[in-house]
Amino acid sequence: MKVCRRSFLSLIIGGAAGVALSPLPLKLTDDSSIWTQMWPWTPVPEDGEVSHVDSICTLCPGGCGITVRKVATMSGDRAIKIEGMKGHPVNDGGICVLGLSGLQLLYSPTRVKTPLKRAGARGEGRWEEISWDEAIAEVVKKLEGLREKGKSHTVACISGTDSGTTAHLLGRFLTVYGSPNFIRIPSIQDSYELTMRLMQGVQASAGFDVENADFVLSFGSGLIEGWGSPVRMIKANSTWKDRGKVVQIEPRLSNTAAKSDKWIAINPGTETVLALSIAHVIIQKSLYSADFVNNYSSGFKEFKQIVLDEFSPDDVSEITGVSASTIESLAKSFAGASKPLAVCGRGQGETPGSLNEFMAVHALNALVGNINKTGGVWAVPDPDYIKWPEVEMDRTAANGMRKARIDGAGSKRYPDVRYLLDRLPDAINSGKEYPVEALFVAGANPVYTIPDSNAVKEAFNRVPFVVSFSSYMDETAANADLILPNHVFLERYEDVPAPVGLQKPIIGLSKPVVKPQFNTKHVGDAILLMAKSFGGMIADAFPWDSYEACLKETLGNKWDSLINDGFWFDSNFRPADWKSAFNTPSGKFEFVNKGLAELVKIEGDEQSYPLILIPYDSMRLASGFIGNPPFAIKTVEDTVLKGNDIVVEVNPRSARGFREGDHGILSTPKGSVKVRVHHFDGIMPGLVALPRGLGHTAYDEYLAGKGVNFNELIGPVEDPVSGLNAAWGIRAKLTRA
Amino acid sequence: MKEQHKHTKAKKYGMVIDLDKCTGCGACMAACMAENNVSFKKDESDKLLSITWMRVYKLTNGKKFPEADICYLPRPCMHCEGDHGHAPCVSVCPATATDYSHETGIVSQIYTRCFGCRYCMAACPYHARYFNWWDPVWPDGMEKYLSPNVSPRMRGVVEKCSFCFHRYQLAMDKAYIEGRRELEEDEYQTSCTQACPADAIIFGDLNNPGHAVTQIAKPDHKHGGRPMNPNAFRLLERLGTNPKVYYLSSRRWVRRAGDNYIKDERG
Amino acid sequence: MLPFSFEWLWDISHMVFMGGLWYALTILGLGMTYCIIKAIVDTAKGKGSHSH
Amino acid sequence: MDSALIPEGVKRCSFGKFIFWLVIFGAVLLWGIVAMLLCWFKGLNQTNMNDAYGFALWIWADLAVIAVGGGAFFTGLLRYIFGKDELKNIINFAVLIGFICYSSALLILAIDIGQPLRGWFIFWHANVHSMLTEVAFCLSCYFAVLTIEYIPLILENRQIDRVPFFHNLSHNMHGVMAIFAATGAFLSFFHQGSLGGVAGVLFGRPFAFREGVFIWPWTFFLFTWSAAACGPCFTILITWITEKITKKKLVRKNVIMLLAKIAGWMLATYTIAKIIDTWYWATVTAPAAGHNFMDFYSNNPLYGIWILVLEIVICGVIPSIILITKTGRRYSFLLVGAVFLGALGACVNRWVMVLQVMAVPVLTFESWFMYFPSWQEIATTILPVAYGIMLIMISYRYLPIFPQEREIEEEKHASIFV
Repeated sequence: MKVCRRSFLSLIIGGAAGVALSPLPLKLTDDSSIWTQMWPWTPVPEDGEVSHVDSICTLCPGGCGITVRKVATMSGDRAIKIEGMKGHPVNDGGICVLGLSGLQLLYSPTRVKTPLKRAGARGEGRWEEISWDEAIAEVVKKLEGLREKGKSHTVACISGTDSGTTAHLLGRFLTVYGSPNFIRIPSIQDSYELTMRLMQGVQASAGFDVENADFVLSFGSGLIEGWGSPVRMIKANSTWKDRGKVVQIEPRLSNTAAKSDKWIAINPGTETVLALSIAHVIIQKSLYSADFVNNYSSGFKEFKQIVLDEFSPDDVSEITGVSASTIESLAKSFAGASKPLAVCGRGQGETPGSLNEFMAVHALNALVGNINKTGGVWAVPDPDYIKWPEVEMDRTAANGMRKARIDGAGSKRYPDVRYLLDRLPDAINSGKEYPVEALFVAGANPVYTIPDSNAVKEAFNRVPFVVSFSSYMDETAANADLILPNHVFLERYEDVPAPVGLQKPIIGLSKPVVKPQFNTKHVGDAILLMAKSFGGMIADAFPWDSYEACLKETLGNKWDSLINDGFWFDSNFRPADWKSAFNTPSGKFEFVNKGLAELVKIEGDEQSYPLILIPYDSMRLASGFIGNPPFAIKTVEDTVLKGNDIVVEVNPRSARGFREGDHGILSTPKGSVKVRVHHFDGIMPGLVALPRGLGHTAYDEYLAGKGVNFNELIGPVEDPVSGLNAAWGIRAKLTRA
Repeated sequence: MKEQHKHTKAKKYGMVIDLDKCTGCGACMAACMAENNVSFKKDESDKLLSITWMRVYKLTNGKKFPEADICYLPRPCMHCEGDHGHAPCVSVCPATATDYSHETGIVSQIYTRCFGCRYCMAACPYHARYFNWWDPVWPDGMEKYLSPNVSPRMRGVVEKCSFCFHRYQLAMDKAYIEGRRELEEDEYQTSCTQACPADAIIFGDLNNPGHAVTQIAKPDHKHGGRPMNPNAFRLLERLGTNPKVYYLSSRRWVRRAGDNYIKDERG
Repeated sequence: MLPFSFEWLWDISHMVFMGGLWYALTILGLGMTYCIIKAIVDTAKGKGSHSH
Repeated sequence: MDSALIPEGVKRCSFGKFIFWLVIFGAVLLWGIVAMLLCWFKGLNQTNMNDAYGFALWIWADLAVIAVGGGAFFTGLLRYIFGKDELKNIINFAVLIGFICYSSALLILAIDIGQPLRGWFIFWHANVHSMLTEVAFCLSCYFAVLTIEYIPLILENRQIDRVPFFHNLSHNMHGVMAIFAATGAFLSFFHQGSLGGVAGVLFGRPFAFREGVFIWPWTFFLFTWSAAACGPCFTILITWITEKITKKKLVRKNVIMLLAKIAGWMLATYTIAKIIDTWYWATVTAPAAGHNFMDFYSNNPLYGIWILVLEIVICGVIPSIILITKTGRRYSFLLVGAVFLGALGACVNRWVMVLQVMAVPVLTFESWFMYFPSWQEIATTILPVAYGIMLIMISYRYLPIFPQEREIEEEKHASIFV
């Protein structure tokens, strides 16, 4: 027994010693280390031959050129990096956060991979996968039904843009079908177009020759925060560092304000008054361009009268919070600069704003005579390369087209404006007009981007048939009945005319970088299929086999240069000279008077809501129809988003009782939300600033549920002249959580 | 710390970041993430757990409204030269997983060598080094955009900005094939430099008097690379880390925020 | 650790540091070897057996 | 039940009681092991460390246990090299404490690294310029020494000793122990020092950085010195605690007094050196990097100036005075208080040199970094404590750790019967 135990022990000990001295432990140690160096769950990107494709980014209206690096692997082409296109007239190699994150959208798990038909209740998230044939048939059946009942006008279409072939195909379809309700997503483009029409008598977008301006007077525009074509504006800002001055007028120290040469903190909403007071000084001291004012303008006398009577710096300094001396010196430096430029449209310009403000600011440009001049504001005519034959409408269509628009644009009350999407929710909910029976959404995410989210959702719920063309499961798609997923911009052809704010005509071409990853279809092709299904005059209006064929034919001789260079650019373009520039009844620039002094009154009373909530925009937060991809959300600072909490900026003087990072409840007449408080000395006391672009409920776990959507807290305020949304803020209060 | 003697002239790649131009847009951060397969996770709002080789800091001047001012400061790895390559992090790494290259002036990080002791992180005063606390996970399908030039890092190792070293290698390979031994200035640029919409980042060889970085920062190599441009400064210059990233600012408070000063000290 | 790992250099730092290490390891190794061999020899000689 | 294993001539508690306490501490140990496995399998996201706190609780625990485990090398040095023969009566226990401390330190290091399976790269791909490399080499070598010193103790167990081979091995090892001890002292000197060097060389961290001689910053020498001072303090403290628990005298007073006196002088000289170092750092080194001394001790309640007072005055000056004076040593409560403060001082010093280094902002636009460990970190830090207690329990019960125990016991019995 004893011997037995001893030999057993010896065996164990001897064996252990033997194994320990053998190469086995060394081998195992080495192997385990090698294993950690190539853990099977850490991906190893497949290599292959590298190539580059030039294209155009369409994630915002900026129209930047991009160069996409891709690698050809055994398992197919992979796009691996998006870079700015060198030599592109808009961005010359530069690129923004969103553009850089584009591949995360292309390969996003939130993409809609095949046509989907709602299976559960609206917004419940239960879908049935259907084929494209079924999807098209579904839409056509619905539309045919409405048409038979003479309700073709009850179909509406919300589009992110009204330029380019896709938008034109949508619009054309709506026309031959018989609905006047093509609606573009609102922005300051609406206000600038209206300003151009009223003051210069032209249908044109405003282009800004920022590269050549040497004194930029910005009324709250986020010049380097996404206003206009973002990368181009940031580039221009760098040139101003070398030769030029920027004065930023806004109540909060935005990045633009911080980078400007002078930041003038103004009481929010009083920008119009300040602009007119600057005009007062310019006129009173005769600093204006006599040539322009005397020879090419009309209505100056009346304008001068009002401005001199009511807007002296002393009169307005209390309203605006800007001292009289500051106003005077500002006016002098503006008028004294060789190429001054005044711009407006707050932040990224997603809210159209007050028409009076736009006209007051544009009047400043006129006073210094920089209309259609180097370094000034140019009227850029809409691109005219889309020359399709006039549509021939059948009687149903003609009847439908004679109906008034649901949003009131072009009506007697708002005759000059083309689209008024912000009025749509109320038009639907109040039932004052006709009900909307079917709604199409393309290149837009109105459920997220339109103010007063509750009203928007209610309106959507009242529309019996909603079709989304979204590539992603965004808020609008999630609330749709049918999703006809579009290719992502890296998978499709698309002409991209006229980047916003550009002073020269340019057309870019988005190209397929990789083949479609999923069972998606170009919106253009989907429309062609629908039209063909209808037959008759509707089909006749679309004589093309495919979107690509349509695009090629439309672009004609520009196609080759677009394919080779990625863009077509008229670098010799000059705007019309003063003699022929103005199509107003007087043939001159008109200092229009449409109730200049009236300031936009924001919602809420001061008693219950002592603070004012304003939004702010950031290049790191996409607040348009695209939500922030993971890279972009990763760049967001912890003073903007902390965990899932949105952080609001409050001046320490107004944040009594709230320490840095404290939770609070922010309430407005539209709703209340949980926030965290960040003390920021750069914001005017009495204000609360909340970042836009957060609070998504759709998309993936990297974005959904983070923060609050500003649109839940604010509703539109109708501009009395234009009918556009002029709300720049809303009254609010901050209480303990 | 091995000296490598090749036929090429020794480079000292460095960066100049113009803080007057930097708009804080964050493009450099995203460009870096996209180029270098930087991972991301659901919540990135805890910046002490968020891997950002390039991080843009927001500086404030500490004054009250309306005298308050802010400035953005992008912070890549400083690629400190210290004293003859004695960077704070390089000399402390026990496993020689990080190295100062005398050929390029770049501080490298070998992920398969690193065993995650994090001593280098303790040594780096710039917080330029990041640890992989988690396994990197890309959502289903998204791993398709990963670049084959940069290997994704496994959990448990330290990573940091490499000045896009793989781009240097690719450019050198190309040059060699073409029979050249030297690179042109524009042949090797980092991803952030290329992306910056404000052209605020300039990258090049500080040893080459023809390169823009040298002309702007005017480094005084006799005095540890101190910039001779009065608007230029480096972060924590007094520590003797000898960083190769220079900043430009016309605002005094910004330049002063680059280093620590004892009370009443001028600087 | 060994002269054939690639980061090895025949410089003063390596010689001093690794010299010290191998010196210490040698002492420990030889010391233990001595004790064990002597114990085997002693045991073979019959030392250490308790009489009870 | 296990009486055959218990050394001859001494009394031990009942087996049941022994097992009961073993189970209690075993449960704590198990808790630590669960946490350890979580860290190994799920990664270091289980901790509250972050990119500002690459070094945190664990590194502190490491440095602290090695500092207080310094009793082994210093007592060994005194006994074998300086010929303080009385210390043979406490050396076994010092070795045991050292063994526990060092094995704990190695375990914590193995948990602390992000890639434990590659931990051996520190040896294989060693960077000889890194203080941590020096630590790793000397630490593992010295742990080998401690094991060698601990083995004869195990072999002296009544049953093992019966095996002639083990008896002879133990005898032979005793014979050459002086050589091992000398090697150990050499190794220990370097790794205690290089642990100090770990913080001292961080020239990017003005709170930690110290000038020095050759490649070694002053902290190198201060750490060795403080380990030599506080290690014996900790040995005395644990001996006292063991005596209180076992309710008997295990080491004669003269042995304790001698060790306490030496520790006292070490502590006193260390404290003076530390004061000079702090003074020079506060007035020359730190200001050169642009830091006011008080910058390091403001902004938050944890890292106030009190921590410096605690470290230097309360845990340095006061115990030094007690230990170097005969009167101080004579009163048991003063002595125990002093050795407790001495050991605490080393722990506070290590805390400051690890965690406060991480907490202090260096970039002007960053602020203080605060950190609180996760339960996994706490559990894995308590794990060694439970393990240590269990190993002491087992060793005390079955091994002749205290050579004087039997003598003292016999005298006590004799005095009763006389």
